[in-house]
Amino acid sequence: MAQATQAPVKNGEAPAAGDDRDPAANRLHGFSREELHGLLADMLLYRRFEEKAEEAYAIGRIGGFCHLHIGQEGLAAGAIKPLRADDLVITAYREHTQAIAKGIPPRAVMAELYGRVGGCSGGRGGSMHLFDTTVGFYGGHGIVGGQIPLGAGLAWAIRYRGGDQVCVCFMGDAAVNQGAFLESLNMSAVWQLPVIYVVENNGYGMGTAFSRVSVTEMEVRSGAYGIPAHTVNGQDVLETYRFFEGLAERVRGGAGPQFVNAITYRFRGHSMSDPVSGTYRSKEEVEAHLQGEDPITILRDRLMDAGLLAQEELETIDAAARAASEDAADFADASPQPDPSTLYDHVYAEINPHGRLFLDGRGGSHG
Amino acid sequence: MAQATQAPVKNGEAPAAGDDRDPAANRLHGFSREELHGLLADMLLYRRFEEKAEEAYAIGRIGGFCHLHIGQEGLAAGAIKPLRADDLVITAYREHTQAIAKGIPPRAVMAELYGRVGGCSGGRGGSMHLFDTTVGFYGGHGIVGGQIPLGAGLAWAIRYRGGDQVCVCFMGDAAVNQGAFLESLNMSAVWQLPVIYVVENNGYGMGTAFSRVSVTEMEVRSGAYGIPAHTVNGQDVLETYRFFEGLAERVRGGAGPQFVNAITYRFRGHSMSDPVSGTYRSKEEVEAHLQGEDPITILRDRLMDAGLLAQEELETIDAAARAASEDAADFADASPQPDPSTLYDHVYAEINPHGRLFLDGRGGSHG
Amino acid sequence: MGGSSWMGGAAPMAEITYREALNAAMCQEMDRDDSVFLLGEEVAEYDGAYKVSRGMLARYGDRRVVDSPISELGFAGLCVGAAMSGLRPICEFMTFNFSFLALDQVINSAAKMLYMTNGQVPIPMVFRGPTGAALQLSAQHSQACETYYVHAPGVKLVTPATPADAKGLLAAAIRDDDPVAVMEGELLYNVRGEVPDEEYVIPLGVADLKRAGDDVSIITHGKMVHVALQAARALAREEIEAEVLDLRSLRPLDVDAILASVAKTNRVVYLEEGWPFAGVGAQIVSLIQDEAFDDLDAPVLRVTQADVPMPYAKNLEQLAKPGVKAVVEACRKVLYMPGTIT
Amino acid sequence: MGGSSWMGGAAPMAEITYREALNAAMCQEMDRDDSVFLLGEEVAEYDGAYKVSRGMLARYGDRRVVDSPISELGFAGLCVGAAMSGLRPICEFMTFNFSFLALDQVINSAAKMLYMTNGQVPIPMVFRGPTGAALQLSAQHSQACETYYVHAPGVKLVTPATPADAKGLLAAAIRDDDPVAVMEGELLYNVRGEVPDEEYVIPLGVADLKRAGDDVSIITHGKMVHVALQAARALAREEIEAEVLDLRSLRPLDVDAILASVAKTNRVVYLEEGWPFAGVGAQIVSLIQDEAFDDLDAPVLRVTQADVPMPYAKNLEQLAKPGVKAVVEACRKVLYMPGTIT
Ligand SMILES: Cc1ncc(C[n+]2csc(CCOP(=O)(O)OP(=O)(O)O)c2C)c(N)n1
Ligand SMILES: Cc1ncc(C[n+]2csc(CCOP(=O)(O)OP(=O)(O)O)c2C)c(N)n1
Ligand SMILES: [Mg+2]
Ligand SMILES: [Mg+2]
Repeated sequence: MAQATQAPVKNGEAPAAGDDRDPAANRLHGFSREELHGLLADMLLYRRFEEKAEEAYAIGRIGGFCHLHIGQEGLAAGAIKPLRADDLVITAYREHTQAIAKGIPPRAVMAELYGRVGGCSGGRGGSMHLFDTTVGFYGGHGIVGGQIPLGAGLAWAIRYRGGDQVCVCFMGDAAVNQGAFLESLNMSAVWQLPVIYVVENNGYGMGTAFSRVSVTEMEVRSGAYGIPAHTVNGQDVLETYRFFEGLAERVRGGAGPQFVNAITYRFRGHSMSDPVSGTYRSKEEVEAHLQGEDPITILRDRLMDAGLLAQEELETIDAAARAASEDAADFADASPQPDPSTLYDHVYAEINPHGRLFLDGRGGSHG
Repeated sequence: MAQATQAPVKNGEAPAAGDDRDPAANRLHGFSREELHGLLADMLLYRRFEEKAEEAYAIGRIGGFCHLHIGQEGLAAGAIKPLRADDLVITAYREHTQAIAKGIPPRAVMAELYGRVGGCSGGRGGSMHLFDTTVGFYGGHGIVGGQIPLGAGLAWAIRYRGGDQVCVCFMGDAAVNQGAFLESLNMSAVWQLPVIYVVENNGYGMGTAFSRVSVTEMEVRSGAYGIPAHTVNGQDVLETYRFFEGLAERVRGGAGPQFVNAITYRFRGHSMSDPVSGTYRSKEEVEAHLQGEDPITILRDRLMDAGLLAQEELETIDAAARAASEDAADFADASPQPDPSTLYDHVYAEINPHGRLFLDGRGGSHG
Repeated sequence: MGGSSWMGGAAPMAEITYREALNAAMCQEMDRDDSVFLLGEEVAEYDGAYKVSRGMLARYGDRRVVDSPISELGFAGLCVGAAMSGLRPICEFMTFNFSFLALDQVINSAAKMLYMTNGQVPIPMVFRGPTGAALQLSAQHSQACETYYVHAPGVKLVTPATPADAKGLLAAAIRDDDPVAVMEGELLYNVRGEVPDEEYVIPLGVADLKRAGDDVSIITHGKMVHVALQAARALAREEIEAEVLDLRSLRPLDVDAILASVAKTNRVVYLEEGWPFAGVGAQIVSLIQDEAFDDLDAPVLRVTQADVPMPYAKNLEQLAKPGVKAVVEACRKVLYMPGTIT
Repeated sequence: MGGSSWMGGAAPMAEITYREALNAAMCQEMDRDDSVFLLGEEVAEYDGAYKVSRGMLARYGDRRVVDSPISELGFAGLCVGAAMSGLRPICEFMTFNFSFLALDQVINSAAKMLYMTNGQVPIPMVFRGPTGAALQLSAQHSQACETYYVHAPGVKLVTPATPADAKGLLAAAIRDDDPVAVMEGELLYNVRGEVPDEEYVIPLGVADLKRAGDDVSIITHGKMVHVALQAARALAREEIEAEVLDLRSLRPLDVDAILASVAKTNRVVYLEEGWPFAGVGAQIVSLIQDEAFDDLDAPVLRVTQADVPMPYAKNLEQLAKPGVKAVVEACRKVLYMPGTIT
């Protein structure tokens, strides 16, 4: 059994959940009713958006690899929503909802999955390579661990320019076994870079439980470089939000690099070709998480318990999420494929006036 | 100031030195007079051998990079001499004395430095690539950290075959910042490989003090993978010997991978072109180590203090070391250069009967 | 055509997939030699990301079929180390795209070891996995990696295109005493073909004439063999008889077969999946102009991936990949046929 | 001859070393643009392993001249990340031999980033350091790395041979908005030559005719330019006038200059330091046969390193390296001169 099923150890910074209801003031965990509805709406959007993507994949509108974040939405909302607009996020290939959380419009994300010009990467990147630098979202990287040094570099640039942004660099639990992890964390510590490394610890790298590829717990992986480790329950979006809110401020204030072990669970297969359960995790295990660990259900129930959410409000929010997802798919569908004449665009930013850049005898106009 | 100057923390396993004299029994630290003279002779040989290499380099007999181990001999003798003949050693490029310690004849080592057929790698490898598999010495690797996964693989093969050998994998302090370190240590822990990783912590990677590229102490680097860490004073050959003797037996018995931080100091420049002091370490720092931390002087003085070594015995031992080094140089000098006709030998172990292996239009007879 | 049997006689054949053929080769070799083991990501409990090692964990146990952490540099190096000690590792890269992380161990350890040790330390191992593009996997997952493995001496490289070649070449690679990269294709795994049931080994360095023809030679390797065959069929409808020479092995390289084909048709198109600059095709062109200059009636043309990273969008991806039309076009061009668009 | 000045006028020149010229280029660019910084092993406090960055820490401080841990993959990736954010890192590899460890970040991040982001994220950075062999550094430290950097589109590659080219090309590389690999040579660092004092930039993609001649073209790049010039002088003694075309930039590639030289001499030898299989020379041969087939009076010959890992022993190393004699031999051969040993 992977560590994702352990009771998450809560970090000292986050106020304990559950005893913080203030119905008189219409608040929970310090969040206003409006904010709480906002977070629920965010997560529902992520969920409906990806369910839509799943459908679109099934009918061949989306191709290639497609890795759903379903089940892990608490982390997209909880870790990214507290950030400033000019903070930076970089991540791996399971990043649809993170992209939306950072501000890429669902339409642009869906159109990217469809490989259309309206996509945030112009249809050239696809599901694994979502980018929009105007909202500080730096991809979308497909080589496991590849984004870790890049995240350190984004943080380096912040420090170089004397800025007070932070860079949040997500990775999967399996990525910590890449050498890039050591090298990046060590450099971040030596240079005290404003970066928060977040492991989305869903317990598995494809079909491999973390406990099969590590004899230690995730928490101890950053200590070798002197980087403080934190564990947070990623299924509790309120706890996660407060935690990242505080942590980002501390990093902004010069606390140096941080390592967060965010406990979560993947409700779908690794990618579209991987069944939800069967080979490496039992039906029962998945079922237990679906029942008890759905970040959306958890928030919904807490809000309802606290009298902060009515059934019809929920339905309205969900309907909006579904509508936005439909709208995104419609937009994507209507967006044209990239113009074939652009095949050689953006291989190089600078087309030098001399010499040939493309050696295939085809990209002639460009080189 | 690098950590090499810290007082080394002694590991629990090694009996404390200094209070173990047993002059009646003619023993020190449990070693017989003969054994003690043997260790002194080994280290003196290493020292004289490399001084001879230094001379040969100065007059152009040796080319390329040449990294001397002078000052670190306590580790070659202390970590390798307690091993069994069928145990394996793999290391980096500062490996002349380690090669001799494992059993490569000084003649074959010197001839390799000279690039002659009598060399242990036939003159093809040079100073950085000494090999003799008949004595279990697996090189001699030039890419910093490159030997770490190889060492894990040698240990893998021991386990695979059900053997009870151990593999000792040396590296410099700077190598622990290579991603290969993480990946190899983690796999070794997951598969419980019989490997001892030894950092020859001389405080510097070329001109960079370890403290400038790490915010943590060396000891904490292996904990991330659950591998026990030990620190040993590599300048005290007796302590070092006893420590490795015990550790190798434990690993042989199934204790799993180990990490040893061996504190030492390099008395020469990084390679022949690097001055001993000036840029990155002061003359005073080096002087202090030469005075107080020379593994040979330390052993000599202890033996003399204990009445276990007479001045003329020392002179005899040293004369033998000098003679063996001279002899090695003479042998090397007399050994011919490789036959030009062998240029294409050993690129491939198997020359397939079909097809061409060499595409330069020259290696025709082979492909 | 197809893989020639080197075992002699009319061996019993079964029609199996390329995936099954690879599996059969590994089992064949693991049965006869305990020093062979398989290590890589998801190869054991998951039966392989592409199910190539299906059933092997059950058959050989976790001593010999081993799931690795996602540590390409480390596990490739570990396999090289095990090979230094005389074992015969099969190191699976989930795809060769990920093996850039391991390239230092491939080149600086595996390729150079035997030479720097003066022949003391052979590296009898296999690096295998799919290379090149599948469908819409985008830039980081769609790269043909041959050049990176063939440039440095010390490594051999084979690229089976059919199930029979997959079995025979992988078996030969495992038996070979040198490091051999076996580059497969995700899009080939489901291809079916006749494969000898019994022990089957195809010597490295023997090209295979997948189709004979007099007019023009399409020389190629790996999954492009199928594109070449399609192009040849299209050309046949225009009464142009193209021959398709599948190199199968890039190192050792069957120079004789190449020269024989050039001598026969005098016109050559080299087709490969990868990029042009310093691609395999560049080498073949150079070889032909060097050793068969006078046999050529036209410059050798190359058909390659467009010189761009692989785009995700379906239409752009199709444009970027070398296709049947481009091959037909190139063949017509080396034949100086009217109507050729230049 | 020599680097052509692109700044116009008769600029004041000083004779400095190649090493100093690289230093001058970095200082020139760091003075005009705060977003340029230098990061690598030993570049700061040690003044560079080969002293290329001498004095730069003192001049620019440790914000802009930064010693890195020995973490090639990590620091190359960190530089790519900084470039994603618009900075202009100069990432020094102590030698390109060590950059195999970083190749994933070079190819999968730096080269492909702009494309997969649809032009949003340029990577305006430089990878620089020595490539190829020095003297007796043995197999792992003596590899010419051009092929690994030139095969994938998305990276540019220059190989300055003279001090003036070193200054002008490195400056251009730093200013260029794409990732540019600048491959130097340890054996070039002490070479002296005239270099303009003032701001000096040589556009990428312009080859330089280092010597004119009518009889045969020696096309080459990097430190082999000096071998080619020696060979040309030797040939001149036999009244053969060889021209030496230094490509200087491999990507972009000055195809016009190549074709002009072929059209003039009709005989070509390509000389490079690296291995033959899928080497740069293979590409140049392919290009010439493709675009100047009819201009050739003989096949293009290639002179390369022997197809073996670099041996340590002095005599074997000399044999393995491409030398003046082999170039002279090849030139005589393409001229069908009597007495040519084949
Ligand atoms: C270097 C590399 N090796 C292998 C792969 C294939 N692969 C893609 S995702 C994945 C598992 C990663 O698991 P994890 O990091 O836990 O992230 P998750 O999928 O759980 O979000 C693997 C092995 C890859 N993309 N890159
Ligand atoms: C991957 C790699 N990067 C850089 C180098 C150049 N280099 C050779 S030795 C060295 C320093 C290594 O220091 P350390 O590991 O402490 O070993 P020591 O020299 O002190 O024995 C460096 C940077 C190299 N050989 N390999
Ligand atoms: Mg995971
Ligand atoms: Mg050191």
